[in-house]
Amino acid sequence: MGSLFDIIFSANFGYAVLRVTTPILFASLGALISIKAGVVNISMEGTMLTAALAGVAISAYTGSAFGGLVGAVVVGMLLGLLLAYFALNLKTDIILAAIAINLMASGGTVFGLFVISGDRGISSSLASKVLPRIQIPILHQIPVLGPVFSNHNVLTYVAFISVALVYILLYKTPLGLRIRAVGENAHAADSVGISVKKTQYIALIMSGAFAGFGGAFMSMGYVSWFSTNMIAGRGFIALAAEALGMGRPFGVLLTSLLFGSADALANALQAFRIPSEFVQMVPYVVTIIGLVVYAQRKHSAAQKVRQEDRA
Amino acid sequence: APAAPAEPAEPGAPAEPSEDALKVVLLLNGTLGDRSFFDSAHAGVQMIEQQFGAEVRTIEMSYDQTRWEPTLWEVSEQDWDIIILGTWQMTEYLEEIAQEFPDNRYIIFDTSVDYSVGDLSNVYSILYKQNEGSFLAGALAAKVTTSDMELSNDRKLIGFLGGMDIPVINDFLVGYIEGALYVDEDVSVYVSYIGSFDDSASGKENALAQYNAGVDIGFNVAGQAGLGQLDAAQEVNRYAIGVDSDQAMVFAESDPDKAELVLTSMMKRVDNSLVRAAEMHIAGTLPYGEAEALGLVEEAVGLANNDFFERNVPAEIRAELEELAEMIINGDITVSSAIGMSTDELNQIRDAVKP
Amino acid sequence: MEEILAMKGITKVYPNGIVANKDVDFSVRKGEIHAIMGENGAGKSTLMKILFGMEQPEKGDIFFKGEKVVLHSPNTAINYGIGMVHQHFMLVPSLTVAENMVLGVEPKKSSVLFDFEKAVQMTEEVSQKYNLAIDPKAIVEDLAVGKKQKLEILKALLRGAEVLILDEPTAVLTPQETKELFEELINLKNQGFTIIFISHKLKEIKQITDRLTILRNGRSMGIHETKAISEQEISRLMVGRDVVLKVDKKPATPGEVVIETKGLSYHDATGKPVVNQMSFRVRKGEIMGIAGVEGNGQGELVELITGLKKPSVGDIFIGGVPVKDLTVKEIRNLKTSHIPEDRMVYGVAAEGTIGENLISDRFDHPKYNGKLLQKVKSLISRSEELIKDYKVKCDGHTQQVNMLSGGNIQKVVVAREFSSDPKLIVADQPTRGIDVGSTEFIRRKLVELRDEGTAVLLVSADLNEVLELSDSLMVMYGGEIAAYFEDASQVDEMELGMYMLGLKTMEQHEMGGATGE
Amino acid sequence: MNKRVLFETIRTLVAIGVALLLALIIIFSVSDEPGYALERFLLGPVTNLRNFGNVLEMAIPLIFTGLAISVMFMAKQFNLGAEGGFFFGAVGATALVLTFNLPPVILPVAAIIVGALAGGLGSALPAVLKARMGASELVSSLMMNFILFWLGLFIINNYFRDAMAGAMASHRFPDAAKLTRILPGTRLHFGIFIALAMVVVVYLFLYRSRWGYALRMVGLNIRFAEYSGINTKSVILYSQIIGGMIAGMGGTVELLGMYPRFTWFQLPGYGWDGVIVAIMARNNPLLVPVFAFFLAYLRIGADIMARVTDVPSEVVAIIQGVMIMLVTAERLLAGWRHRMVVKDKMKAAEAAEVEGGGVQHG
Ligand SMILES: Nc1ncnc2c1ncn2[C@@H]1O[C@H](COP(=O)(O)OP(=O)(O)OP(=O)(O)O)[C@@H](O)[C@H]1O
Ligand SMILES: Nc1ncnc2c1ncn2[C@@H]1O[C@H](COP(=O)(O)OP(=O)(O)OP(=O)(O)O)[C@@H](O)[C@H]1O
Ligand SMILES: [Mg+2]
Ligand SMILES: [Mg+2]
Repeated sequence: MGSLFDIIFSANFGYAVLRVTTPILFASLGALISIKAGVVNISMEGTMLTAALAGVAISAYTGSAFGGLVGAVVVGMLLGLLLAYFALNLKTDIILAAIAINLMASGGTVFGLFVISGDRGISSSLASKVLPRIQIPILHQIPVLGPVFSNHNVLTYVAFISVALVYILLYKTPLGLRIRAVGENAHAADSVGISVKKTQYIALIMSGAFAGFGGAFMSMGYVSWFSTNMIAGRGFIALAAEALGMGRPFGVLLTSLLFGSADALANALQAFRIPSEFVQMVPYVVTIIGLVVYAQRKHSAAQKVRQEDRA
Repeated sequence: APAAPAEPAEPGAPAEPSEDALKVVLLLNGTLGDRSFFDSAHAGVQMIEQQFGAEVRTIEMSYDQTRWEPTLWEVSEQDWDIIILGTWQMTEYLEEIAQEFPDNRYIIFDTSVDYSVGDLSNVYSILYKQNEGSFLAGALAAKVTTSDMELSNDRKLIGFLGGMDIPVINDFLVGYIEGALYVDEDVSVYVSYIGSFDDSASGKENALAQYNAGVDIGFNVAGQAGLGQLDAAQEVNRYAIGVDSDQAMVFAESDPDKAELVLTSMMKRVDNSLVRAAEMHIAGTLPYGEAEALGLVEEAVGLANNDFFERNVPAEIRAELEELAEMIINGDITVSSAIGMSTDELNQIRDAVKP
Repeated sequence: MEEILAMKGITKVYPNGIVANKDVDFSVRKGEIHAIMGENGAGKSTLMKILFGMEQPEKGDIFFKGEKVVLHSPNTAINYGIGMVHQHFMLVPSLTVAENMVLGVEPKKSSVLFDFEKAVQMTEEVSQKYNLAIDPKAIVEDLAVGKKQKLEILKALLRGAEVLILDEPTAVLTPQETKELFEELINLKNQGFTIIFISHKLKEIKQITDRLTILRNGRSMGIHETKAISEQEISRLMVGRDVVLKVDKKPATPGEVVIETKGLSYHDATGKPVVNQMSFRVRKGEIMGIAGVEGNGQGELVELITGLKKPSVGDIFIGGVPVKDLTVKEIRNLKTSHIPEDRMVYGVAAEGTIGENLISDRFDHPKYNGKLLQKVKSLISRSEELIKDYKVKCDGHTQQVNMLSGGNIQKVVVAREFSSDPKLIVADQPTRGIDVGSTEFIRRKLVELRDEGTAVLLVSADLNEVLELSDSLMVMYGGEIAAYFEDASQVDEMELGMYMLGLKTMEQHEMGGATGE
Repeated sequence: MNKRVLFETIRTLVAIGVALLLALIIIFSVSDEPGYALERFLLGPVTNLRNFGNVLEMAIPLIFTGLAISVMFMAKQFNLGAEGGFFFGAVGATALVLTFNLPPVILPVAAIIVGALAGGLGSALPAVLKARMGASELVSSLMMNFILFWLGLFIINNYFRDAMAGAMASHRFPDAAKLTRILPGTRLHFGIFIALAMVVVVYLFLYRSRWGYALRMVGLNIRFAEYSGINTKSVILYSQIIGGMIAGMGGTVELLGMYPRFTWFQLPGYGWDGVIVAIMARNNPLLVPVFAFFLAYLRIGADIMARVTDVPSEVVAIIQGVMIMLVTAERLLAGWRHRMVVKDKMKAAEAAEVEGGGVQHG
């Protein structure tokens, strides 16, 4: 067995990093949008889980992977809507409402799975579909790059493209302008006739949609089934990634990749007989280190943010 | 159509009490539909229902520890002939409660109560020699990786994918390693622990890491998370060995290609062992107050002998496995167990086969 | 002239039960400048917020050009051509001027994208049309207050307002800026705009308004022709008694130096000096005023003295003790009090009770603490004393501060800071946005303390205040001392203005010894 | 004020009513015996002593984590580390009771102290990072939860594991370590008194001590606190560390009161429940036990229903979620309340009219 070095610089490792990053990236982009609008959505975990089930169920029912994806995203948006309704209309503390949603998701999905398939653990009895992988024509031939960047699940590409889309949304569209205005000074937005509530509704629904994509990837791309608690904390990791991302789409991209790498690294480390408990810690330790580094350069970062906001 | 959940009953007593019928209740400290352990136990009581016309009920206590003891109390107060429960987590509750209800009869599987703590003459414990079964799994893996089967490479490297670094799991590991080494001294084993029994994505990720490192056959012992290995196997076209239940069957109809790659599964036949127990109970020969370790002899553990096994594993290998099984049964081979092993001993074993 | 809009029998009760307006009748004529006056918490802002659709009245009707209208959101108000410049600016700091301008009416390009260039262009157009110069690409948080105000007015105009509501626009402006603003307002008036103007400053009201409405305790005290009513009358209607704004103070008897700074400088994050080489002294029993346009380093100077910021260069001595490296606490222990510029940000914990806010500087004093627990009784009785002494209008020490109007909030701050028998008081904008009654009260207190031998460093953008209270006076411009006057009574307003705007700067020798060189 | 209390009560009742209605609908859709199921759900916990005991047992850890979170949130420190603190506290306690054999009473007391220290240690890092360089405590505490979990497992696995046990488990605790059961027929243990004592202590700390005052002011407006001369950094530190310590105590008490040995190979989840309790109690220590009991009752009732009827236990999670969200929905009935306020304010206004006094703050 080769040294850790060979493993990390193998194409397989790079490929794995992108795959591991995908669900986290989706969720942290969702979190980013909601936070920009001044409403924190920490129900990513539960939303992804529910969407993952919806995707499997609907794809099995419609016999179409795409149908499943749409279903997952719609369900994600619905949960965003639910959160928005309680937080914005009924004024339930948004953190609490989100935790409640996570709670409902963990139980509700098991129940849902049972009703749909008669199983409580895994949806393998459903003939659910998997989203296709995509070979990128020329890139595919190129030695190192090909194996790393080509032949990923379609949603992996969607995730990375979404970073740019979210950037454009937030900084190049009227809606983005409003979202940022609402998040920064709701009174000001209100005083020029922007409906704060409406804007935050939109933001939360969008964040739900991203969680939906993340969930769909988990159950229709990463693995080919839904199983209970399959999100296993990725929704929370994503919150960390968002917080580390300096509130900027590309920052979030970097921090998500940081996580992905740390996670893949942990798997690689298994080959060397380090106590497994410590291997499991790696991603979290890396995050905290990242957090410290970021915190120290926060100031300069903050100014960069301003520059870009000007653009 | 979904199988109806455990059928309702009045509180306090089971449905229409009939004198002669044997009343059996099964407590699961988890839920049905795990396609494995608990389902197997449930299947067991259903066989009991058919074979002995018993009246049975299964109660799912879910994975929330706080619910287990109260439920056991409640059930103990009702009138059942046999109360079946399982897993080590339940032992200490049973040790306490069984003494409160001397007239009840308890069967606990996959663990043993500590008979020294008091009068537990009404408890029968079933242990499974998972290490014996795993020995065969390890032997198979070693055979396959050294064979010229189409998907096996020439590296002598096999994989073990555990849920967590804990004794039960390691009991499988120890047997697996011994089995592999018995077949070929210089086989090395790539051991990974997922760190979860739920996260099948991470299970897949770890399995892929193993396969990419040259593993051509792996053994997963991680519940649902372990199923990720089957997905990985399909993705890189390598072999896998399932655990607890016949994992090939999990995908047999929904995804046959995947099932093809699951050469076999090391099964704990909870169902068999429960039926056996019920039979002896009726015959009055069940040794309450004792623990029995059931292994290959009692067909309580063993490799799943299904079409995939037949079709994909060469006849001679299967024959050799038969022999090994025999040798274990008549004691020519004794497989050591991780239960009772110190962490250091364990590490020595693991490091010895480290790739 | 016909009435362009009228409010009849308006009653507003806030969720917390405060009755902000009660059966208020109000109306303005097209093309007039109409003042609304009243004490803090009289209900001015609320009435205007209702007119702008931000708050919904419990009772009452609103008529626009004779027809009854319902203003359920700022949007509807905007569509009727009503625009409002809020007392607390309604701007998004991190965005550019142009972006703030078009917020809510964003121009699009290729139907989805935000057209920044167009926004800039639109901004330039209006600002030229009404000659209110402003840089569309500047970031709002970098703008001076005066500019921010222009921006707010432009925002309203861009949205086609013909009725302009200005809530205390001059509270933060220099005389020059105020003068400029008034010219702009007159000019708008002549173009047929109708302007509603809230202010606490009688002089201004007399100067530019045609008519005025007075509110007291949420009720209207009637509409009056400005010419026809005297300042005395106005304040009587507002406060319910005569108010003498002139604080009669006997000449100061300065004692030894209480605070001295030597070559004090502070560089901001970008490294540019915000406070530059400042050396001055304030003596016992003396009020030294610091005049200057906001953002010329006064804020930082105050924070340096009170320990909230650490100087980059130079020294500060309070009572002879070098305080450069002391904590806020240690500096306060040298008997320094501080009235912060922005009461809502530094002065109080708005959701805290009045009682909690009154003890924040002494909560850990042995006098109020046992071994483990606080002596709650003595704390409470102390709070109640202060509430009484400083006439804080409230229903007890357990009331939340954010339910008080600004004037009373300021009294809470003042009560706390003045009651720790300070040797030095650093008072930053002590009466901003405060009604005549409270203003009078606070100024009296300052003078009293001076006479008892406290040294006072008074920073204020309100020139009348500076001129009236100061014994000696200093002008800050660009973080430096632009002028120093041994005797404040000899200074004239317009000349000060020149220094404040940096049109003039004194030579060292002109400043005389007192700055400590 | 009284009116507010009255209103709050009505609102809560209505909320619970609506939630139950939804629960009933859900139950109807999955059960053949909905009436009975609901009856079990609502009354199950009080129908026999053991069930009621279960409610109280479960309330204990919720009180601890609820208090822990309250202290941290009161200072606006969004540290979600109660989860890890609770777990690691239990690990610490395990280490102690399995290493030193002290006499009864002393042993559990020592264990609780060690548990508290362990828990405090867990939240110390996020606290320091926050105080030192303003690093988000939310993120670091979330990460710490996982780190503490694995660290704890490592410690148990390598130093205190019972090799003979069929699963990951420490050795049995000596009887001296156990907290005595106080109510025969239930598992209710002495921990309930410790929990209630902590409620009082935390209340006194927050509302009667100078440190608590400083903590609350930092929470209300940190710039105001700084301006007033309060050492905000130290508040940031001790608020989180104390929070972690309370969580650690909770873990210890739960472990010694309910378990014969350490067997957790998952985070027990009380940290999140603590957030729920704290938010419901609006960080008021005196309300924490109330909502801890509420949540515990909800769960036990649900378990009983799932146990004796055909309602699957998972449905319960949904019902709980709905309940929690509705009960804390502030705006529920806001319109009605506003009308109520307006009405008697107007009266007050008229009255004041007569004496011509100030009315706005009536
Ligand atoms: N959003 C609000 N919620 C509750 N009470 C409020 C609110 N806004 C204002 N009030 C109360 O209503 C009363 C009137 O407030 P308003 O802002 O109209 O006074 P004002 O005349 O603008 O005073 P100032 O001169 O300080 O601006 C005050 O007592 C204030 O405390
Ligand atoms: N949500 C609120 N609840 C209670 N009181 C409030 C609220 N919002 C504002 N107030 C109080 O009402 C007063 C008037 O409200 P407004 O929002 O107009 O502030 P303001 O009049 O500008 O205050 P200031 O007098 O300081 O300028 C404020 O001073 C504030 O103390
Ligand atoms: Mg106002
Ligand atoms: Mg004001």
